[in-house]
Amino acid sequence: MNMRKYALAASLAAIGLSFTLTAPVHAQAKGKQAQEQFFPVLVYRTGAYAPNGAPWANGFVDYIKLVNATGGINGVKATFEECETGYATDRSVECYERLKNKGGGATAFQSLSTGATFALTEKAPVDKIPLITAGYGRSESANGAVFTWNFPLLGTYWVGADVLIQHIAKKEGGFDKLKGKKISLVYHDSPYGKEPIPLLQERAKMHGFDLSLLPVAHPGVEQKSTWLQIRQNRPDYVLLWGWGVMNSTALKEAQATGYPREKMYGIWWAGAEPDVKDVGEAAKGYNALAMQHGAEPDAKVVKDILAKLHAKNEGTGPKDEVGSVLYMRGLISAMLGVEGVKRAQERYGKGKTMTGEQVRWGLENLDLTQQKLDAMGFAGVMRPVQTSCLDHMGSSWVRVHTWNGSKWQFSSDWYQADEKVIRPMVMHASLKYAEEKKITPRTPEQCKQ
Amino acid sequence: MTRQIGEVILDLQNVSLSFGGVNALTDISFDVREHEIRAIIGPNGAGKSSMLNVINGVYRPQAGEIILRGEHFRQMNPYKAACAGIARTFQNIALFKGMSVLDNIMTGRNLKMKANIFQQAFWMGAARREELEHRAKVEEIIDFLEIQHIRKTPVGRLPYGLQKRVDLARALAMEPQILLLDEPMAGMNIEEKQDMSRFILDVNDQMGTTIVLIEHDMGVVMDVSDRVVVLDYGKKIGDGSPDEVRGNPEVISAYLGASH
Amino acid sequence: MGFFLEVLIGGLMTGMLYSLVALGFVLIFKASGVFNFAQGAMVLFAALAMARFSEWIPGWLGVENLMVANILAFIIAAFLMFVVAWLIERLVLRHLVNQEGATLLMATLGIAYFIDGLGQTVFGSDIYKIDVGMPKEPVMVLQGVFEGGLLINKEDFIAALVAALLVAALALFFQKTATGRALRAVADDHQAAQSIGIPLNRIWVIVWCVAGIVALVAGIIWGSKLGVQFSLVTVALRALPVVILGGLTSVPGAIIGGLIIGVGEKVSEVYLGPLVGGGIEIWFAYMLALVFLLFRPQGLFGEKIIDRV
Amino acid sequence: MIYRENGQFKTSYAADQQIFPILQDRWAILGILAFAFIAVPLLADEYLFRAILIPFLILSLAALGVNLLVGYCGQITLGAGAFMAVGAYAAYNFFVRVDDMPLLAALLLGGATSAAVGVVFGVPSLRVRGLYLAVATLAAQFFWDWAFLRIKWFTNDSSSGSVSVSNLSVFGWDLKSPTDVYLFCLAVLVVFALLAKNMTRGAIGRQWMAIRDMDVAAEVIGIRPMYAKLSAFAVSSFFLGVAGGLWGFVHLGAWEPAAFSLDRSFQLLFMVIIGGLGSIMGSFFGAAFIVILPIFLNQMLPWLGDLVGVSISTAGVSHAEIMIFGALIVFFLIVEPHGIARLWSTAKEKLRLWPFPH
Repeated sequence: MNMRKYALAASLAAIGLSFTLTAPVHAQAKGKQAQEQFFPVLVYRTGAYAPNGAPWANGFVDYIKLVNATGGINGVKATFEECETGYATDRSVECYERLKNKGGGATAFQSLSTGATFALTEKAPVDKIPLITAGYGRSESANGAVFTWNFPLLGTYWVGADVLIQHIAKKEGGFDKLKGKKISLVYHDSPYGKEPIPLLQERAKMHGFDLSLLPVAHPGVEQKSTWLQIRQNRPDYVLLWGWGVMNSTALKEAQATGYPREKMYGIWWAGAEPDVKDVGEAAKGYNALAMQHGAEPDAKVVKDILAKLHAKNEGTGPKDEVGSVLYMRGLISAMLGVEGVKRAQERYGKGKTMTGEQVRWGLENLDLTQQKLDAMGFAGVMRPVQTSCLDHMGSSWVRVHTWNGSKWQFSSDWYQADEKVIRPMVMHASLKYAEEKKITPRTPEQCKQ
Repeated sequence: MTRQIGEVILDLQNVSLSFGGVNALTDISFDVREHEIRAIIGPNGAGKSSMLNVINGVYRPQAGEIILRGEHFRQMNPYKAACAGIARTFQNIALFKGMSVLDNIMTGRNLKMKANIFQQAFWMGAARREELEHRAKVEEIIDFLEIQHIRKTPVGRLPYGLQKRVDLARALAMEPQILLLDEPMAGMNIEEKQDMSRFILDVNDQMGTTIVLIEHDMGVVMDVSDRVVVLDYGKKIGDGSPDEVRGNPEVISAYLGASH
Repeated sequence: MGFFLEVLIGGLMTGMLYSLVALGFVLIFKASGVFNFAQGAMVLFAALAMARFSEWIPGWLGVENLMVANILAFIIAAFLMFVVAWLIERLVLRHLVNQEGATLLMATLGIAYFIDGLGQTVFGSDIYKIDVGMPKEPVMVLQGVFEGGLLINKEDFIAALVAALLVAALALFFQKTATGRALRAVADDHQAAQSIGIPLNRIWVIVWCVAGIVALVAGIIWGSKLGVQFSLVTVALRALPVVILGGLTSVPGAIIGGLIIGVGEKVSEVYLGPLVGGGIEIWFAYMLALVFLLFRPQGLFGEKIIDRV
Repeated sequence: MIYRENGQFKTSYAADQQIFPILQDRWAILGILAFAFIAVPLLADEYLFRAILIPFLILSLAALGVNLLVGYCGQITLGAGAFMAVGAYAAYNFFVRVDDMPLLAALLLGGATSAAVGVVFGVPSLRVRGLYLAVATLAAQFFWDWAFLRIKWFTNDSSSGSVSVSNLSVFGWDLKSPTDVYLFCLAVLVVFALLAKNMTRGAIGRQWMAIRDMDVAAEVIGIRPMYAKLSAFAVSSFFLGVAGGLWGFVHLGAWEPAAFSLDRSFQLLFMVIIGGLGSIMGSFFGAAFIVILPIFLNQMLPWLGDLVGVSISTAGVSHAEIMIFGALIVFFLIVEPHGIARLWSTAKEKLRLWPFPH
């Protein structure tokens, strides 16, 4: 027993030592090295949402590697470090604090969870680091006048919800046909899942359809009562705002209660391979949003990655995952960060390391034309993104894709969100936020500086 | 003997208690007078401890009543009993194992401490004053029972005999009018028993405390008690002075029957 | 009316599945007084093992037949659960005899963390599939009686059946075999059992093994229903109210408790949920159990504790 | 030789009842406080403050609250996170709905609200014991998780259900820099630790411990179980509520109910059990252990991997992290089930007798 006590004391001492150790380890990394651009990567490769988090992270990292393999950002080497958050807000904050000063200062953070987005939104302005939430995050942060450091590039949940309603209206033959229709929203009971509700309520008022809200508690493995309610109400459409295992469970329950998958529409987080993979044939006909891109195995950038990285065994994840929906989302997220740096370099000096503040200018003045995108290998993957100081979203190009039993296939043309619906909501919510935080929104003049 | 045996202070009438059909006590009546030492004896399983548990409300009898200083109760509850000045010790020591001797005895002063939780949290005013006053009182008891040296020891580490003494000290700290002692000398050697007997007599004598005592050692019972009640299988089979009880044939047969 | 029946049946079948997980809790608590929070982790681990081995085996052995692969995977997974159970007993519980309930609870939480990490390290943290050929499409019955018929989920039905069979088998095991009798003796009184020569450690290993098998069956059923991935551990949280409602020490309690909780959950969510915005079933289950507890603090079938002083 | 109490005679009960009756302890504590208040702000960098020290201080406060309930009063709870959430959301509502509400007042009111809720959810403890109670407290956890998501009033009608605060100041002191936040949390913690110590060495603490050790005997000497248990729930929830408020306000800045999930409750229970049940000191040890260990493992493993020339993937690191974490918990419980605090006091006793072994 005595021996054990000593072992215990020793391990305790080690823990105490770690206190002193973590600081220097960290301090060392601070040493600024020439011409490197550091990209922190918050990931979750473990826990309940790992199946979705891992491909995202792999795509992100692969793109950074690809950038380096092709000469860096105008000669500046892109560095990165992953930090595991387990989808927990406090771990995300820890990761943020750990990485924000590393490698000469973080370029931009991508929070990858709504909870972390909210927490980091409060911290980013203090540290002057942009926060990119490509396709997720808080919808009102599209207003760059108030949310100076947030960049919900490519679209928000409100964009997603808006397009889904547009698509349904089109199927029905016009918005006037929506009157009296029943639409159910099955959502992840968290800020993420609740994000589309205001927009859907707005649209319901406009078109007179009947919206019913069915929350599913985290992580969503038990949905029998939800689907019993759907069976009872027999809604005309079901919108699925799920995440992780909740999506596949929803599809299985839909099968078990005989609800037609063709009538189900998911947000893009609910429209990736892990959501349908183990449902397989039974998910056939299920539709989901593809915000800009879907699964893109044929894109040039994907082929580049396969040729330049995976062929040399330098790829990050499994090879067959490259080009899948969430992988592409990670890849494009990284690309947006890199493009922000490139744009900043145009103003502040090519071949230099950009600070967070400079990158913010870059992200705010992004102008990814179709030509540029095509040249980078994103032909057919993406449509143009153009941001401004007041518009931090940059685009709202969306398609719908459908699971054919073995892969995702596009089943609609491009949509754009209706500015007339979204803009007032964004303004209202962001100004409310500004009022709470005592932020004076930037004027167009200030933007020019 | 300076003490004066007074009026009936506690009177139990026709008390019956059962647990899910098993009768623990059947129609028992007896009284306790002020300042006396009243013993309850009987073979194992006679219902002696149950009797004490009824008096201070740990068990709730199905029938009968308890008259305490002229006040009638269908049943007691422990808190009410404590407020009414009834203290007790336990057969299988029920000390607070995680606390020191001092703290254990201090809990006995609980009812007398009036400071509210905020005063205690800030250790101000009444709380601080009370803590000191009652500490002084507790030290008196510690002196009285001769346990000064173990004051700060966690009770879990004490030998059995001392634990019994701390148990008594805690009960005394309540300054009770009626003290219920459940086999205070069980498992002790002769010397410890002598000490304990002395303490009991002193308490009764100096503080005028009425004592109800369960004890197996007949010698002790006959020596210290004023009156004895005898239970067997939950029924009362004898009641009276030690001498009367000793001569009671039913009691003799119960004891003979029990031991042979 | 038809719909109410559907809710009721749905609740009963879900409840049966909860019972299956609850059973794991009860077995271990009964025999060793340990409230095993690692049960959820064991379910996940077992399911992961089953899913991965059934995926790997055809490659390793060249077995084409899904059935054979599944059976082999089941055997290997079961063996693995035995090893896990043995290790837990050997390395952890044996050293924690006579500790307080809270300490044991924490220790099992520690084990849960370990198994979670181990399972994901060895088997991966993606989403995997168990295909034991469960029918997925629903059937309609009694179409003449109710409008639109009564929908029965075949998969749940078979799962409930398997659960019921397992319970029956366990009951037989406890009643009829010598080991079962020894187990019951240990559950009643550790010291007494030891004094008549029942080796406690061996009994505990056996109980943990049985709990491991229960976890495996639960893992296969839930896994084939939901897909095998990390969230399976949360199934254990849904089973907790079942255990306290039914009583920590009662096997029938786990069954009846499961049925009550299952029905309570579904009925409350479907009929009460819409009034308050939905999503109430999980706390409703706990509240339901709590209300039961207020009337019977030892659970529906738990043993009553009488204070002796 | 240095750690001796020879020659220190107590001449009054007041002197004997001090929090630290031994002179050297008093000096040590003064030293630690001076170090924490003066030296740490000079030495620590931002990462240490924001990622380690501030969470450590806040979770220590929460662990203290849990320890009062679990360690001192013997009522196991798995719903501690819920009371943090109640405190945080209540403080938020006071803060944004009442004009010019000072931060400190909002936090204390949040604590008070949490205390009231704690009393309500403590009621089952009057009937239900031990593990049954532990599981029953989960009802509080799941109920409040749900309530803060569903009832819009609690989140000031925010569309997503997530809330945030900013522009914090206490008596004109802006809590902007990490040092400020650290000092504020430290001050709050010191005050609360003192309150906790006072309560546990006073009459109310003895009532709690009496209930914990032997509730029937406690009742017999006139302790009302209802009062003792519910006051423990109230005080514990108050501590948790204030800690929750701090966690939301000064650590996260913006939060959703998931910040106070079941995992948080488990984490807090871990802290008090590893640290030492029924020990104020233990709460700090436990919080330090549980806060630092995962972060330490997470940073150390890749570094160790580099040493031996293996690069470990992020997933590998986190899986290893939770495995080692779990294993260490079990190891600790086996070696010292009474927690680090017991180890500490054993060491102190040895030191007291040193160099004599007995």
